[in-house]
Amino acid sequence: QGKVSVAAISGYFAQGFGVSIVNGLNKAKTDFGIDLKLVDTGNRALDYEEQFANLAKDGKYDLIFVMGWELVDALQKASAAYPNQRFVFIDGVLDSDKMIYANFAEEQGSFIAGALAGMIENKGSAFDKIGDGKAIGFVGGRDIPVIRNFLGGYEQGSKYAAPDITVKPVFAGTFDDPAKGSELTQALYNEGADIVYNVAGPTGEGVMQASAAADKYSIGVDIDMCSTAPGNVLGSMLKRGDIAVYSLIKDEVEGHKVTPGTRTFDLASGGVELKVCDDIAPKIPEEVKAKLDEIKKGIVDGSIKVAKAK
Amino acid sequence: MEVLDKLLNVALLVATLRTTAPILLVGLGGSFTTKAGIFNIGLEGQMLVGAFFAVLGSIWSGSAFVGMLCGVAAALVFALVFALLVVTFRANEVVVGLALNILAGGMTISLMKAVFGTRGSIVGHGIVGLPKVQIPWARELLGSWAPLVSGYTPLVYVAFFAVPLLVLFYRRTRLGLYIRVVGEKPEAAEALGISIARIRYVASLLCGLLAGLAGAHLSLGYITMFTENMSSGRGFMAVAILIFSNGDPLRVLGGCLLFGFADAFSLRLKTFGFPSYLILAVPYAVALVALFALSYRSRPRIIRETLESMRKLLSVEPGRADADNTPST
Amino acid sequence: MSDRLRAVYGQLLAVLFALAIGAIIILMVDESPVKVFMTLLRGAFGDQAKIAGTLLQTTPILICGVAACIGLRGGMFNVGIEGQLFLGGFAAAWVGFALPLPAGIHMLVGLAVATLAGAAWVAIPAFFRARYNTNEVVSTILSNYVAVLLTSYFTIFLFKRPGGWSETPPILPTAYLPELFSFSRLNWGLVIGLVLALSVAWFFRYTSKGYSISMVGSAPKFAEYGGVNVKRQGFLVLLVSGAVGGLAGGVETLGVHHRFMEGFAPGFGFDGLIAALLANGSPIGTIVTALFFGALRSGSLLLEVETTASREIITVIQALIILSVSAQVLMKRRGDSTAGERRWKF
Amino acid sequence: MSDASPSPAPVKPAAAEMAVELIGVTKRFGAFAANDDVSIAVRRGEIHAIIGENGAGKTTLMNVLFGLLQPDEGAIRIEGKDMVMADPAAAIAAGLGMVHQHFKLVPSLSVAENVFLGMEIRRNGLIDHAAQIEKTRELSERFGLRVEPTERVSLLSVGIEQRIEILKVLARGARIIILDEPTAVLTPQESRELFQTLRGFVAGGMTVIFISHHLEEVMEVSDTVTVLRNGKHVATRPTAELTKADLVRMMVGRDVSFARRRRERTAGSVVLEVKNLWARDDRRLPALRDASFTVRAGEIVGIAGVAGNGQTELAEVLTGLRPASHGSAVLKGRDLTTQSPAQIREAGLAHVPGDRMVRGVDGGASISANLLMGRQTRAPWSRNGILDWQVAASQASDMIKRFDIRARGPQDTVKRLSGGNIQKVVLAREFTNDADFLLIDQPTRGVDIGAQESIHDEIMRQRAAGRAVLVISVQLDELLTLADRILVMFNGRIMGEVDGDGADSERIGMMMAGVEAGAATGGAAR
Ligand SMILES: Nc1ncnc2c1ncn2[C@@H]1O[C@H](COP(=O)(O)OP(=O)(O)OP(=O)(O)O)[C@@H](O)[C@H]1O
Ligand SMILES: Nc1ncnc2c1ncn2[C@@H]1O[C@H](COP(=O)(O)OP(=O)(O)OP(=O)(O)O)[C@@H](O)[C@H]1O
Ligand SMILES: [Mg+2]
Ligand SMILES: [Mg+2]
Repeated sequence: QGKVSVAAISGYFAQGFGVSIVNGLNKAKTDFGIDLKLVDTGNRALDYEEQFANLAKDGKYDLIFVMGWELVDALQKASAAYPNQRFVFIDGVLDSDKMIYANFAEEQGSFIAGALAGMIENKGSAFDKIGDGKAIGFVGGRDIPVIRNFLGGYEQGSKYAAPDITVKPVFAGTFDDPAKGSELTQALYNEGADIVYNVAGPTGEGVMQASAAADKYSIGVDIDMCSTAPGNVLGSMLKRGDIAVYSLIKDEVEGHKVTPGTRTFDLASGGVELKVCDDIAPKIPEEVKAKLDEIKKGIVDGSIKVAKAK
Repeated sequence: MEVLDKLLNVALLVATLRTTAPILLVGLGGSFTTKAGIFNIGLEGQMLVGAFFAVLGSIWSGSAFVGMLCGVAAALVFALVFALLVVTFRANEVVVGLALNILAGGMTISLMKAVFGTRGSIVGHGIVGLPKVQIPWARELLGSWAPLVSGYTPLVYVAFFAVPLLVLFYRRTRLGLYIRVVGEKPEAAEALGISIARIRYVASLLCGLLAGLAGAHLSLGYITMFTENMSSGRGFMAVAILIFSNGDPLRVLGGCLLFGFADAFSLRLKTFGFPSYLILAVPYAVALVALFALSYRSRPRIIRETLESMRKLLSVEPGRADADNTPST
Repeated sequence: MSDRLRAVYGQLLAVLFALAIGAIIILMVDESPVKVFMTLLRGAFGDQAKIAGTLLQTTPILICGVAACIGLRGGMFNVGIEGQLFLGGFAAAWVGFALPLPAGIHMLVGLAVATLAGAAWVAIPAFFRARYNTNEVVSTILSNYVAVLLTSYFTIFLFKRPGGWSETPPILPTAYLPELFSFSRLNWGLVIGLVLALSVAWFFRYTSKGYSISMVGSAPKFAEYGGVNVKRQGFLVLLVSGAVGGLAGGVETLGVHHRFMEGFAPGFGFDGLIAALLANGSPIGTIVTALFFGALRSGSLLLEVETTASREIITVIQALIILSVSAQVLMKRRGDSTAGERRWKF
Repeated sequence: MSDASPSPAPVKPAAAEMAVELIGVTKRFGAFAANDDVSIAVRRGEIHAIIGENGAGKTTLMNVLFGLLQPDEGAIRIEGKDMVMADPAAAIAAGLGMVHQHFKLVPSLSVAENVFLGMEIRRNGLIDHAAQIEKTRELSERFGLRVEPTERVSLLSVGIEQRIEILKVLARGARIIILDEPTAVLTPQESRELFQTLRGFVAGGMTVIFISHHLEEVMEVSDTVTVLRNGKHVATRPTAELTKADLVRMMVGRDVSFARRRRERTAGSVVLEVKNLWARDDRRLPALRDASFTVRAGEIVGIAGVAGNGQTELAEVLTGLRPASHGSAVLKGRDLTTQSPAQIREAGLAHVPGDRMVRGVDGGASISANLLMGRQTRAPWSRNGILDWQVAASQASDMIKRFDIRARGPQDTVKRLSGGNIQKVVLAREFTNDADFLLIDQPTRGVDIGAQESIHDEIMRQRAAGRAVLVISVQLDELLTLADRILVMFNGRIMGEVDGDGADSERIGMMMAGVEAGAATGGAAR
């Protein structure tokens, strides 16, 4: 049994979720000594097919991880052209039954984030840095389905735990303009939303920094962002790309060839979770914590249904 | 009414000043080249390398100030290359400017990959941002209006104070005068032994200085991080302003405030649920409309011409009329 | 003629100079320049499929370059090709999925509508340039941003494929631009580009209208004096340039992607403009420079897979080439060029 | 003393007598020597004229003297001391001042700012505007050059601009003043005023060198004349020893006749009728005011006037390049003010523009491409919109022969030709258009005497062929030579009309200066 060889291709390795995937790949590399090739694609749709061909044509890689919806079209063609090549599509499920899918339930994690934010906002001035705006905010990057998924979960969660809190969502329209993220967040704070959920990639860095500047709250996404604005980050909705890729590679290395099909990474499997920041956790009232645990159980056992955005 | 209250308040004005500052800095930088008769479309790139090297310097030295200097130095190098090609080699300004913009984009990403192993953005890594300036008396004097003058990062103040300084610079200093002369009538400068090339170099470097500061402000003041292409069109916006302000500092300020306001205001509209992509286009659209509106027979000029016309008629014409009426000699 | 040879020779030297600096930069990011350049070559011309890939990359640059040439020859700097390309691309997609038509006709209508979209988008800047002398460089640059955001808006809010990523529904196969070979996506777009380049070159050299327009470009006051309606020609030049920019988008949509994707082709407009500038506004020369850029782009794809150097190194090298050639063009042929003259005064 | 001026002489006895000595100056542009071993000595306190044909190298020589160009060989001595004129600053320091042919004033600055540009008076590092204004006023009073120091230059007349240029030179303490064609843009009266001033200067011990094409002027004003031909020094003589004919012979190398052309009155029907025409200039100020006149077939009507008095605007309105604000100009029944340039050309107008490099040619294009302009849509040059370059080239060859254009061939780039030859390209194109009406703006501007003659002959031929010709010129001599009738323009108005035969240049000069001639013959100001 030869050395396992893995490639990963995406345009987003530098952004939250991509970072966690790279972390997982690197961990697998150190732990199992696999060959690893990371390919950062640009944003030109014209390039993708050639890039896939370059990766797949020698059959050099056992697994090729693919992340990013703009690659889907080229991926499907490559998968048809190189039927023996196994592709892992991260963060979604496509029509083809020849691929491996690592699917995340970001709406579930966002549901809990929404519930937490709603309940804290509900405390009003009883909670440090909270005003009486009765609103929580959301800053999305581009207005696209995945981000809508986050928003949907967030809204459902807040409605579930604190029905009289309104959610104010905004979309920056770009993932690359932190200054815009900061301005938007400050505008939300001005309108009485004291907690803002950041689902905006690099734009979202502006959200975190704005929360520190305005001394209000933010919720991070994808990776642990507690350190970006200590004291101002309530928690982070982790989307554990690292766990997903690591476990797949582990299976492969251990000789269980990964076969086509969908793997779901949700609250139950630990693929998504809400991590409350350590510096905030002590301040959170017990009943809120209890409620969060209850919700989590409910989602895991299916008694609480979280809908994906259509 | 309530909606208006929510839209128009101190916070909006503060946001306007915040969004204005980076464009203003780079716009004032461009004022030097514009006045010196150089069309500098490379502002965008100078700003971008300024932002990148400011972050790099800040990480390396642990000091925001040193970071700022690094940003300025990088922008100055770009400005020098620009001047070298445009002034010495007489290459086309638009070509060189666009190429430098492309270079800035590619270079920052390559370096980011070489230094940090990733692309996209640099956050954390011990970047030290510029501190906020709290003006002690602001609270007492202005009450709830205090945020209007207090609590910005230093380069915001620099941007706004640079405006009167530049006015003075052009009116009362020799260098300022020479820059204007070189732009308006190079032959005059040449005949008097003023080196056109040297003045253009100086103007270009001064431009690089302010563009570098604008970049440093973007990555250390406005926000504390670097992302790919984080100047996102601000340099181009500044060029548009420069065209219809002709580089006059006060008019540059006016133009920048207009866009700062459009930007800040449109962001607030977003919270009302307007489609983000259309809102995002607002500042560019405002810039375009302003460009078109002002070039529609360039209004200030027509007023000036009419005044001149009237002055001529009043002061000189009567004498001529006399000459017309007295058939003598 | 020997002047021209000397100019070409000089440009080659300039390119070599830029490559040398590029090599130094590659060394600085810890890669072997030889390996990088060899990989580039192999990635661009390594085999049949790679060559086709290079030509595929060349196509949009070429068409955008021709669009830029038209502008440059008529004295107009159309920096808005990018935006025209996006709108053209969207318009073609819309025709492709929303207007069922017989095969062939469908494709032609798609290209025609793309062309119209490009022209329509540049019409306002063109009008203000012609009528009030509004600097078209700035107005077209700014309109790029608006165009790209507008197509994003159309795509995501109005015409999104249900369940899809930020893209429109796929176009009907009746609207496809036929492919040239079985082993590549290379399609008739390349032929369109080449024919366009040749006919534009012919137009400027051998027609009365072309003569008038190039006079408007090189000596506007002289043309005006000679009875050419400078404002109208200027307007038309920008309009046609924009139309060709739109056509480039249509070709990409109907030939390659078969749908419109948000942000699908960033930078082709700028690449085209620069290819045209390096060719000094000559459509024939643009064929060469576009091919050069296409090869760089396509070679960089293999570079990414086989070395640790990033694609951006290529962007850097490209920028260096433009810079050294831009200085060079004017050293040798100062004043002979339509594009190279410094006409940007306030 | 002049021709004897030796090559680098070891000792020059009366060295201090000499303000400027140029010794063996050679300046080459590529292989071409614009100045070839030129040696001239200018005595202190004299007015020294330099004359020569176009391209003789006058301006080049002065540019070398003033440090704007570096000589390839030769030396410069100022007041007996050897100097290297590395740049204009060195020349200024040596006591030289130069008033250029084209003024170098900054329009948006005030008179005082212009005067002190490059040597600003500063207090605490800032420019002291008040002091500059004060000093300018002082200077202008001391030298009798009236100007208002606070006025913006863009609002002033050329005459005043020249005063400012001279003030600039004086403010820098110049003792030796160089003027390159100072009178080209002045009225005769203004010229006389200028020479008055210059005489004042030399009386005060200063030295004046001036370049001119106006031989009368040279005869009248200068003490010494230097003649250049083809870059070589021909002679330097006291003016008193010479006649005008001598000067011409030395300049051209042969005799040239300046006699008025003999002519018969052949005027036929009215071709062009201009009525109450008004127009604005680029600044949108009224520049052409209520002009009315006619031009008939077979006659030449001249328009005299100092540059900038509305002649350009008149020409532009007639050719459709500028809208008229009021009035009409009817050419063979068509009102030109409502037509486009193309339509006007079709109606039968040919136009030789005043500014040939901007309007007249595309410098970067070939001679055949330039000759094609205006006929690119007509047979045989073009059929069905396709150009026939062969026809264009063969016709270009014909014209090169007929108009004696000195070029290598029809493919030669126009910008490589000398000024006179470029003008001939323009004339060739316009004179072969078979137009009934010729509008010729500055037919011989910048063209040397030899070429002038042939251009004038060609214009007379057009007249003889029954064309209506309108000639605009700032050179009164030229109009006196050519025109059947002369209209004088001042400040946008037609001040009066003078019959070409027996015209009195003094009276025309008065009108050019804005004084209405009492006995002006009615016709024009109707
Ligand atoms: N920078 C230059 N490069 C090449 N040739 C030049 C340059 N300057 C002048 N010449 C040439 O040198 C010759 C002398 O020019 P110069 O301007 O001295 O003539 P001039 O006697 O002043 O003529 P004019 O009476 O027309 O003013 C001309 O043939 C001109 O074409
Ligand atoms: N700044 C000034 N200093 C001294 N005298 C002046 C000044 N401005 C004008 N004058 C006098 O007034 C007269 C008229 O000047 P003005 O420039 O208005 O006329 P102009 O140049 O003939 O007009 P135009 O340029 O419209 O034909 C001049 O001849 C001059 O004597
Ligand atoms: Mg001269
Ligand atoms: Mg005047």
